[in-house]
Amino acid sequence: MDIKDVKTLIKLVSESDISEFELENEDNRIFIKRGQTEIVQVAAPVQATAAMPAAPAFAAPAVAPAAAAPAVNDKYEKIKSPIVGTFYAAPSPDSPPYVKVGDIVGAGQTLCIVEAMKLMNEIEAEFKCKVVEVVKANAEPVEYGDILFLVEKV
Amino acid sequence: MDIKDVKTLIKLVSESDISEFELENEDNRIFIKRGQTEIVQVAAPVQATAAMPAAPAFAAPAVAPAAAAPAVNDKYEKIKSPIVGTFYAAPSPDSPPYVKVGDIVGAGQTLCIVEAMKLMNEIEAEFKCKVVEVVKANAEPVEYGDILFLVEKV
Amino acid sequence: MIHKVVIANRGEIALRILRACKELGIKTVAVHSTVDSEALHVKLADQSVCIGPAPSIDSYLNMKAILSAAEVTDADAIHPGYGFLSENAEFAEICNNCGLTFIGPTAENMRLMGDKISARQTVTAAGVPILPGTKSGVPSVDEAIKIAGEIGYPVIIKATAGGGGRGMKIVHAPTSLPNAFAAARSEAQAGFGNPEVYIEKYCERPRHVEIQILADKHGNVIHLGERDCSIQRRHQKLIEEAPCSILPDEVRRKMGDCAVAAAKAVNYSSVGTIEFLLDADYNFYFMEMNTRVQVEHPVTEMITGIDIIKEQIMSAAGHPLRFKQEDIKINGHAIECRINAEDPEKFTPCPGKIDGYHTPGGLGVRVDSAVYDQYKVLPHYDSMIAKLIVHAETREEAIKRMARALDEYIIEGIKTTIPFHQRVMNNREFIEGNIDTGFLERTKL
Amino acid sequence: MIHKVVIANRGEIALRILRACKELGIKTVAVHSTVDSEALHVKLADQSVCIGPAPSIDSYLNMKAILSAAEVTDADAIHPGYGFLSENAEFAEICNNCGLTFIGPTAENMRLMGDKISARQTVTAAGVPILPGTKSGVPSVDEAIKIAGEIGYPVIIKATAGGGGRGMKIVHAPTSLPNAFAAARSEAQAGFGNPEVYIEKYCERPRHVEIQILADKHGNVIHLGERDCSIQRRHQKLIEEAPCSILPDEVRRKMGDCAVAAAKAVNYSSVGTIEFLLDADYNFYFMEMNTRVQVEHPVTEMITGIDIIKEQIMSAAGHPLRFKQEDIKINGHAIECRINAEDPEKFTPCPGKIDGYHTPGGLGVRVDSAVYDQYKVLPHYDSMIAKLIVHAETREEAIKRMARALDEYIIEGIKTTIPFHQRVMNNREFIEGNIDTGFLERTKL
Repeated sequence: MDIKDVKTLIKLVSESDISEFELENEDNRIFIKRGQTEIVQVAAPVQATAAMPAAPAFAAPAVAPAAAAPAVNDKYEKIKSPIVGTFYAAPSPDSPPYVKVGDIVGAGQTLCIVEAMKLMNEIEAEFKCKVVEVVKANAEPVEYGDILFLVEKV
Repeated sequence: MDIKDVKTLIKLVSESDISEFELENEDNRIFIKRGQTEIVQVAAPVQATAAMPAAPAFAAPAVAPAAAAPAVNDKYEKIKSPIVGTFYAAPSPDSPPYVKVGDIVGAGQTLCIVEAMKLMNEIEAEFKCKVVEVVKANAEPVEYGDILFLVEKV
Repeated sequence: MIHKVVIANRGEIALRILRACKELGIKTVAVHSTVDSEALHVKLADQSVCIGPAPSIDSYLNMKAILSAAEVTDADAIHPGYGFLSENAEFAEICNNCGLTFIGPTAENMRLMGDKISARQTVTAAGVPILPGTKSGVPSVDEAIKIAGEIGYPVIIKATAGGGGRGMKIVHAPTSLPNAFAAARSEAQAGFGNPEVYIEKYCERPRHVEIQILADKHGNVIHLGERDCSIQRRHQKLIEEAPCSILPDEVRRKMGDCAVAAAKAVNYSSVGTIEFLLDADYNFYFMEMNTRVQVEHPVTEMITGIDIIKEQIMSAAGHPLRFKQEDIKINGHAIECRINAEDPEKFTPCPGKIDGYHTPGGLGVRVDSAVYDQYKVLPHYDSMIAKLIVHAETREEAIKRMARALDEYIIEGIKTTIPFHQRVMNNREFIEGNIDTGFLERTKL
Repeated sequence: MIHKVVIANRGEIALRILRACKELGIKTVAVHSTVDSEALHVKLADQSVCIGPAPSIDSYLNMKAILSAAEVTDADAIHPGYGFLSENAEFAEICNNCGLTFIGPTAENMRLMGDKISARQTVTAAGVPILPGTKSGVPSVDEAIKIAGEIGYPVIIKATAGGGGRGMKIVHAPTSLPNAFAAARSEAQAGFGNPEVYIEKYCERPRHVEIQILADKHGNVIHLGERDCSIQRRHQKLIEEAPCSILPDEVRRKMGDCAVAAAKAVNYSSVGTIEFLLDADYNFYFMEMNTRVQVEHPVTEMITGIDIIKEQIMSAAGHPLRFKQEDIKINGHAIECRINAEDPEKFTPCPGKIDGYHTPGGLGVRVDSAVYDQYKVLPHYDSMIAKLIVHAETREEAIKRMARALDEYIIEGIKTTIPFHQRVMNNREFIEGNIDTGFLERTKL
């Protein structure tokens, strides 16, 4: 069997609906299989689920997704924003922040301001605690329920 | 066997409904397999979700769904309709049926007719067997691949 | 022009507004309650802000939270959708005071048309007919005869303390009035402990027909034809169509003129709807004006080719109307079915997770819905989860198209009113157009 | 009238036909191969018949099986869709001999228009322009100058043995012809071992513009305006729109008249399409006639409001056309994107299981697709899985609407050409309408 024969063979098989073909020699072992079998499996699941892409919460690229944080810090208490607005760590641009990491604050002490509609809403600690993390940056917009501080009851 | 013979072989197999063909020599080992292999995959998960309602295959309410039967009768050989048409158990309305349950039929013996486009296609037994069940009723429409008889090799 | 819109709503209308904004190149901010964070319009918006917990009063009705969301996202306009704050004059006013464009009419428009008595006075002055009647008690049979004569027969006598049809008497001629009056009074006494009755014009088999208004801030007002919303259950619209299949052209023209006159009388400046009651003799009476976009606006969009939400936004941005009345051409027939997450027999709400979802498609089929597969229909809000809208050459073809689209619509995991709509589309009376606001009450589907 | 139709096709066109039948009250029979038993049109049809194994030659191209299916289901008509047997004259003939209405043109129509040479002769006789040229070798430069003078400049000189652009010379004036002719010949000799060249009219930046024809069995022929299908990749249409945005009204009218004349010349009696090449100077040349419904028919439906499949069925049933040419009004602009299960960069097919499916909705959006969540896109057949069609007032608005609809369309588990279409909708050249059949080849998306 020369190259021309092989060429003819390839052409023949290509034009038929044969899926497998075998030919052995001296003297002859031919095997022909029709129909596609394996192609069906091709289905490679690219993505498990996650059908809907999510819109970014706020445009600011610095904002970490609110949902991601809590999982990491389950052992701390979370102080959340009760309103939509802008987070301010200090009473004025020139003042020092109300609290910083490591501070022990008493119940009722102001932790920050969330400004909404020109109204300065003071957010107070509900219990005595130690500030573990200030989650939001100064002047950052916050949503309802966003975590502002991680604290530890003391 | 030269390339011309191979060509003829491929053409033959392509035009037949043979799914696998093997030929060994000196002196002869021939293996022929009929019926589509890829159909097996189609059977696929019956439908986990079943979101889509299925259209009835034919209006005739008497028709049992073809897919249901095989599961019950896995131990028997199935003789399937190679074409769409109308099943006739007998050569004419007045004649007795070609075969009935319990009959032993030889290879090549006519089992029934499937009529399509006024052409009477005789369906023959490919091997010696005993008729276990006549699945279709006389004059019932059949689809491609519908089971016509359940038989037992003897 | 407007650059960024806060969509102060949820569900399909929030998505509807979002789509219009996207096509206009306007940025969108979705505001949502905590339980709505997985909503489709939240996922598709340019930005999203959680404004409060599940109860509407703390989120979608929380003006301060919505305004704060606009502030922190630097939005310059708010679209209120329908329901929630959409007809709250105070909210419209605050928006304007905050320098935000409220995409809707003025607070004054809302106040004038929101109050039933001032609305009736205003439109009457503009020459729009209202349903004649006394509204307050009629003391004597002589007085009753005089009033009925003024109103014109048939009239209906109703108990001022009553409701639900009890003690009502329909009178077709003066001769039967004394007996009916006496009977109504005694039934009112027996039923409600108060014999007082009043008299009103009686509408036989009334239809709910309404006119879509489009107005700008420059005094231009046109209408986009009428909608027939007679298929109602307990005053809740379930199926709407446009145009009204039985309306004579002459009446259509008069009704349109009246609607425009009513809107002009209050210097109306956005989209809105004038609702009329149409009786069997094609007399029509002003009921009320809705000073917002309505759930059923798509049927009008289908037959006019006009994107009502886009026009509303452009109008709010100060653009003059792009159309004159004579530019408006009505094409074919459109029907909308409101698909609710409800038991299709008892109409009890069925919130829960959708498990299997497939929408119909093809020519003339529109789906306005914010749900998707595996979406949880929440118990906190309205049960409407989708609007299926079809458009075709004729009403007959539209009904067939709706029937086939309903057959294709698959929503699994929860009960919906799809089977109810299928029954209506196959009902002979409905197909023949014999509908009025009492249709669902009297019809065995 | 027709009572029951065998739909001799699969995929979206099978569903398209099924929908039209349902709305017309006609019963449907889906025929399918063994691997297509889970197809949507099979599930939605009144009856279904398995006609053979996966290979098309044994199922969708198996005339005998399809005719047997019609016989056993007592159908009285066959709709062939597009592709498969739709342009097989023998099949149309056999259908008629079997007493089945073939929903398409006559076998004679197909034979006349299916053969390129007879088609060119026929339309030329009807006064329709064809691309002038020799098609066979031009022996001498004198001959070449004579021919080019007849054809009119610019002309293109091509190697008869060539292909793929090699050896082609574009000539804009007689003076440059001798040099170009000699160069072309020597390049042809070098490239293909044969110096023979032929001369053809050169089309600069040609557009593919086609006219939709609607005809009945009573000699009535009208057209439904044109479609621009210039966005092609290797002669495969990917995006179609209607109308063609740059066509002057005068040329539009002439092209429409030519298309009707061509159809009348063969006594055409169904829906069909006359394809033209349109050059930069608005000259147009007949390419071929498609004697079937086309993939891109929806864009014409959107701008005319006419259900082409329904009209095709009614025409096949012997009804005269319901429209005259002057009834046809073009409204707005429509675009169709063919969404294929292919890699959006390399266009290699990506069959497999869809795992996550959500279709876009809202005003002016139409989805024609037969796939659903968890459906397996098969490797045996065409890779087109959906057509996304939008309709809007203007081309500009339609592009924006398409962009937002593409953004909403979610198909997971397999790769699709959605990202490709998104890139086109954001391409400045496309937006400005600077398109021709070479657009995709020269454009970096």
